[in-house]
Amino acid sequence: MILNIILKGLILLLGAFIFQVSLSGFSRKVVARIQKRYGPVFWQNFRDIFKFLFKETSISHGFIFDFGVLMAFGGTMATLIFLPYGSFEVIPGQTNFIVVIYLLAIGLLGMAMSAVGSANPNASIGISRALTQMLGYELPFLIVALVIMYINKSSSLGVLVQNQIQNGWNIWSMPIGAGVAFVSVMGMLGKKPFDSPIAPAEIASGPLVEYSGKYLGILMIQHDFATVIEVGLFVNLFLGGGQTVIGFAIKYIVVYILMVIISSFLPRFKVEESVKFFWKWGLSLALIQAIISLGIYLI
Amino acid sequence: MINEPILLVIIPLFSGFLVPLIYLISKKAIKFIPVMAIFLNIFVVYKLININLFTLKYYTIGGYKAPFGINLLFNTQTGVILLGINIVGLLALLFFAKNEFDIGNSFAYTLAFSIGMAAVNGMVLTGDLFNLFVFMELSAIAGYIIAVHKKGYYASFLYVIISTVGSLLFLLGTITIYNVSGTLNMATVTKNMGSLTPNFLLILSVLFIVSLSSESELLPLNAWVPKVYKKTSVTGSIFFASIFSTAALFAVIKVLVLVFQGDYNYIFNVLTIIGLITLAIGEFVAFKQKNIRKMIAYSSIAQAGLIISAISISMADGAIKKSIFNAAIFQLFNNIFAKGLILLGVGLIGYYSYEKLKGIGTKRKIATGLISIGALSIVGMPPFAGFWSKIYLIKSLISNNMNIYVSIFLISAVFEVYYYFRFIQNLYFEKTELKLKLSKISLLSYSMMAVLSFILIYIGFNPDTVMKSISDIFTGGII
Amino acid sequence: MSNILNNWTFIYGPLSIFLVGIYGLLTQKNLFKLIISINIMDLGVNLYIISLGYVENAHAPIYNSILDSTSSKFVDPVPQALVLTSIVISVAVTAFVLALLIKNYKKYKTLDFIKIKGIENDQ
Amino acid sequence: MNVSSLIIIAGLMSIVIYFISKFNWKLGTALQTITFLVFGYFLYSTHGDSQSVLKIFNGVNLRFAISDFNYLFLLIGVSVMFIVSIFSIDGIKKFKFKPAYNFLITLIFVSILGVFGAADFIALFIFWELLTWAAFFIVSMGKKFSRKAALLFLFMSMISAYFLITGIITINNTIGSFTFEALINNYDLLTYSIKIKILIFFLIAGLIKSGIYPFHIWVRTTHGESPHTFSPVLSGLLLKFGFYIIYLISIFFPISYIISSNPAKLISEIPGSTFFAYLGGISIIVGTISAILQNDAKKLIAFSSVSHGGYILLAFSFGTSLAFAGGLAHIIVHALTALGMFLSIGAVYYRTGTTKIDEMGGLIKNMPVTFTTYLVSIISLAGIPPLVGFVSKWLIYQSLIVRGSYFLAFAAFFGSIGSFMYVFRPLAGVFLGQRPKRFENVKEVPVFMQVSMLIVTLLTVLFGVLPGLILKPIAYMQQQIGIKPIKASLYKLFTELTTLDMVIVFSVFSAGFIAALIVFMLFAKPTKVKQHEQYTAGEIVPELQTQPSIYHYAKNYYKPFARIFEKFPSLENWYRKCANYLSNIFEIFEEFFYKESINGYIWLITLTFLIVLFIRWF
Repeated sequence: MILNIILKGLILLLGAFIFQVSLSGFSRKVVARIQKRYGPVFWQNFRDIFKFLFKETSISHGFIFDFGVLMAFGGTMATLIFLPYGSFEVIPGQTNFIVVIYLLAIGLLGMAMSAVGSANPNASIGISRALTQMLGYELPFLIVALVIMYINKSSSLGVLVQNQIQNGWNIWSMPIGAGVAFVSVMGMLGKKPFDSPIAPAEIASGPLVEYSGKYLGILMIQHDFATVIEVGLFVNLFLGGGQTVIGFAIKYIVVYILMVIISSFLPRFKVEESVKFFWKWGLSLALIQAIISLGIYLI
Repeated sequence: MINEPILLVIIPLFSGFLVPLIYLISKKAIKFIPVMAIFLNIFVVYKLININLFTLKYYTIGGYKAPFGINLLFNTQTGVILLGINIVGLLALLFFAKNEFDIGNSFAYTLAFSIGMAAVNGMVLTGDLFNLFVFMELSAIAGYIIAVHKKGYYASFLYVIISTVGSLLFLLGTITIYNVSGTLNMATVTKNMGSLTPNFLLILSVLFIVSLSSESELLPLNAWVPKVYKKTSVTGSIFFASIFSTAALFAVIKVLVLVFQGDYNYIFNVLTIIGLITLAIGEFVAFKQKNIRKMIAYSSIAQAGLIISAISISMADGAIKKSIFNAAIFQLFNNIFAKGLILLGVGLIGYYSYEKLKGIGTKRKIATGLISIGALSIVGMPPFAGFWSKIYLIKSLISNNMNIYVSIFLISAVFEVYYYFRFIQNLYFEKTELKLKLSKISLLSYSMMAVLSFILIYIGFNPDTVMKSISDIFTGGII
Repeated sequence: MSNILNNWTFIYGPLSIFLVGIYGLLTQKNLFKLIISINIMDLGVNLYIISLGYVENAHAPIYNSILDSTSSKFVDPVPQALVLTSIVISVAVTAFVLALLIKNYKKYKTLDFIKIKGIENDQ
Repeated sequence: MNVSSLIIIAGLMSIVIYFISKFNWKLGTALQTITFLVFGYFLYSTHGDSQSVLKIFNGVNLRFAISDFNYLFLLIGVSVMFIVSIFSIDGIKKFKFKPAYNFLITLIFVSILGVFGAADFIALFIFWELLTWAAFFIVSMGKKFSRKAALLFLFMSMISAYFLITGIITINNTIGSFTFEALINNYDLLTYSIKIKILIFFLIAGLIKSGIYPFHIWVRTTHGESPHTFSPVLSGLLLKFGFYIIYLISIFFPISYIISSNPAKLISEIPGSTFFAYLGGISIIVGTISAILQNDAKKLIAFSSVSHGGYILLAFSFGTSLAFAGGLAHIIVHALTALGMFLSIGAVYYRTGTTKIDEMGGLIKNMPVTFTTYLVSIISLAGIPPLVGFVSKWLIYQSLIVRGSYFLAFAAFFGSIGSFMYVFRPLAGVFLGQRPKRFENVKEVPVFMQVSMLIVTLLTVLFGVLPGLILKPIAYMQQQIGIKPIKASLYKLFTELTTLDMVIVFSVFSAGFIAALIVFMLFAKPTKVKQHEQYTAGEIVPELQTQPSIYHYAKNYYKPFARIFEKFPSLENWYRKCANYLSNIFEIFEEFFYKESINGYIWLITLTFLIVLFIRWF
């Protein structure tokens, strides 16, 4: 039983790694095409990651710098376990939404700790922006998620997926909410226009400024895993997950590429602008959606 | 012989007359005469309380029967108040004898204190209106003399003018009452007042309200209080804050209970309002003070307002609501000791402004600690005496559905707590660069403070005993 | 007793004197004049007391043969006793307050209390 | 042992401790610690009912009880005091009034026993007042502005106390007794209007004491300025006094019962319940935003207490069995996290003498234990899974989801996400980043302080992995006081929506961490560099060598966020304006009534005379 779980977990990690890294390589290609460039090959990201990982020199800024990276990476990997992927669940029944959201936070906290532990002000500025922006995008997303959980009377993602397979996808029953969640997920991913925390030209890539070598490699993998979780959450909540892993993957690819395309058209928000944006539009739309859905549910 | 309450007046008065004689022999010894007199007084009060436990007794003077001659009335309530006054008086006079050498004319002060004590005892005891007037004037004259300390001539002058106006109004009222009822005995007067026209009664009651407010520190006539408190000597301040004011308040209460018993709603409503205004304004103004003497002055104004308004609330509907009445008397009783304790302690330290008292707690630990006990008791913190009087007061008011009064009392109490605690805090926790010369405090002085704080703690742990002995209202008829 | 109350002179005479005193207190700035006003008020009150005890065509309340034989009306003795006490007290107070006045004058070099108040507040 | 004998012994011990502390303060504090430990043992071993009567006040019987409804609170109280007392053995070294401090802390211990152990309202009130004045003096011993803070604390506490006593006497007035038992037995005697009255009095008293939104003004200064050994008690325990009152009143007026059995009756019975839940929500939001904008670490934690108080109030007034359990659990959780945060910041203050975040930096190298405590506490505070903070928040969220209260859920989410922002601020500013030169030789705090912090850390992890340790007693307690108990096992959380196995979460997290460690170890070993060797775009920054703190980004950390709230009206300023206005009015009173000339007084007298006459005549 435990061995089974460990095996499944390893398969998941490996699969997610290969899948998301190649997908992000592919998305670079897509962006390049939009910008009328040729773009790198789709396995370019593998090259980058392995190059960084196997670099012989990497610089550590002390214990917390290492520990934070481990916490971020470990936390994100742990979070992956709690998500359903179509029919694939690592630990059956343990797919709680709130656990996922909070475990995800531990990755962010570890990352933040490590970055600030490097004592570079650019990193600190980046973290400050990231945390501020988080208060923006999480709220509308959580409100919409709350509506779904309230209507389905469950906070387990597996149950939510089953209900959608029976009753139809949530994106049809609550389109406004889905839109809000879509934008929120873009914020979570740090895609433009919400990329002020890692703005390369302004603050030298923000949190990542001090990382090099294997640290950078690990953090790139961590970022890819986090992407899987965040987009996977959207797919599970609104697009009915998937009956099979393949179905899940197709929906996932569609959503991800759509996000990449949209973000490649947009400029960058200032951080307080993005918070205001999420509060003004995201929150109000989410609440409108909540009222509408509640009305439909109660009637 | 020893069971006669008139002794309480005679002994101090006699000691006052003895002072000039002794003065011819020894100039220093005179200070101890009133001390001995008050010591005797305490003994007498104690005996009297034991004899007249929970009974009301009228003592006639000079053999004239009650409605015609002067009479004194005594019950446990009176006894307890007298005991309190005399204990604090004894301590104050001891302090005067031992510590206050800087006073220029100790002869006059000694005389004033003895006569003041006699007058005060008389005020608490007497059952006769004109007699009350005489005692009030006597205590006022003693007060004028005490107030002159430290060249406070203007304050004293002000006090004289205001007090005289008050007492003239009182005299006017008394005489009018005599005219309409044919007697000056408080308990008898009320029977003959029924036949009066309402308008006449109105003028009469207003005369009394306004005139009584001078001695009892109520609003229109209490402007002298802060000025006098600020200037007078330590002993003087204790006399004003805990002795004269208590006796005056008790006298006022007695007049209200005995003369205006029955259906006098209007007078009580007016008194309630005046009391409440006095309470609120007293607390609010005390809140702004930075001199401890002035703060206590305004605080005792506020206490007077509280007690008078509580008493008049309790009497507003004809029959006395005993629970409120007793709670008010309990409050009055606690105040004697608490105010005396604080003023004695501050007097021992010798400075009064906040600026100078800063951080004194580290230098005079015991004195400050005992002062804090007094302050904690006044604001009603457990386990000290004031806590219970406050609880009883609120309880009795709520059980009589007087919610508005409760809220006013509590709002002003919040301010009271605030400024007293600010005072204690100032004593302990503020830092100062001032180098003050502090006089040494003798063991006797400490033990005097200890006695007062012991009383406060004792009452705090035995609220029921005190409450029982206090809840003996003197509402008898004629003998 | 009510017939006495209805007797205008006995009420309003002393009352007007009393009011003169009040007027003095309300308007005068000089300490000495204030004392005088207080004394005028005293006078008013004393007159009032004594007039209340008055009975028309009555004898002095002295126990002698005339009173004994006629057993007619006599003046109420109590107000007379009271007024004596009152006068004594007012004399004492006046004496004291005059002494105080002198002290005040020595300290402040003025009797105008507005100036005195200014000096007091400056301290 | 029953509570009344414990109270008497503790009261006597306070005097003993005072004199021993005068002789040797360390010995005194150690004695205090042992006393608290022994008391804790006695309380723990007294399981089940124990009634007792204290007759220290002649003629007034104070009734105490250890029973299911207060057992948990007593234990929390004693444990918090015990942990803080261990911390104090070394922590009060620089205090000016050590004996008095120890004396007052023991008095506070007495009052905690009294308030939580009371089975009688008058006993509760007596010890409540005792606590107020003892706490006032302790707060006054603190930092520079602590005097003002203490006065504000006193002012608010007195308002609260007077509301409480009014409520208590109103109860007594109706049922003729002060005991809890009488109230429960005679519940039917209370009419509707009296019920509402009592409820409002008690709730306002509780809300002020627990620092909920419109009354939260005292929390910031009081927590921020009080001595660093007392702030944890203030936040961990004294705020909980308010919730204890709310909790009591919701037992006696079975709000939760009414809600769970008949929601429609709620509207007729308790109209304010939803209102108070919303107040809790507002409190969460205000507390969070204010905490984010603070620069003083202690004030930041103070506002976090306001926000977490909001959670507790929300849970209590929400009223379902789940929420109620969540509220109770959150009391324990917040006591622990507040202890951890305040103790670690107190330890920092002990060594550096400041609590301003932007003045410090990089202290992790000097104070690893303190850092660990802080880290674990904030993870718990933010409600991240393997630690205890998650448990209570989970319960509260579940109940919110079940009821679908969007605004409240929004507030709860806001507080939860905002907490990342504010807890990270001291972490970054104090422990991480560039270390100023003057703190280079700072040492870790002495051993007793470390021990107390480690205890907190261990408890936080232990309760997180095995939430049953706190949920089982809560469930038992709910059963005893007549609320539907929640389901609880040692390491599983059950709700209507789902079940969660905390051991699985913990082991998955550990597995993830180990996997990460393996990946990390697989590759080449990194080279360690000094703190001032930084990426500076190829430029050499000489100041970085001599004055590293200029490279430390801690001032105005959330400036973009602060810009959003620049034009927001501040309640505190409004209160201050009102206070100034009042103060001016008082001055006018004095001018008018007491600084007049003699003529003026006579005018006043005459006018009073005429007015009184006039009103009656017409």
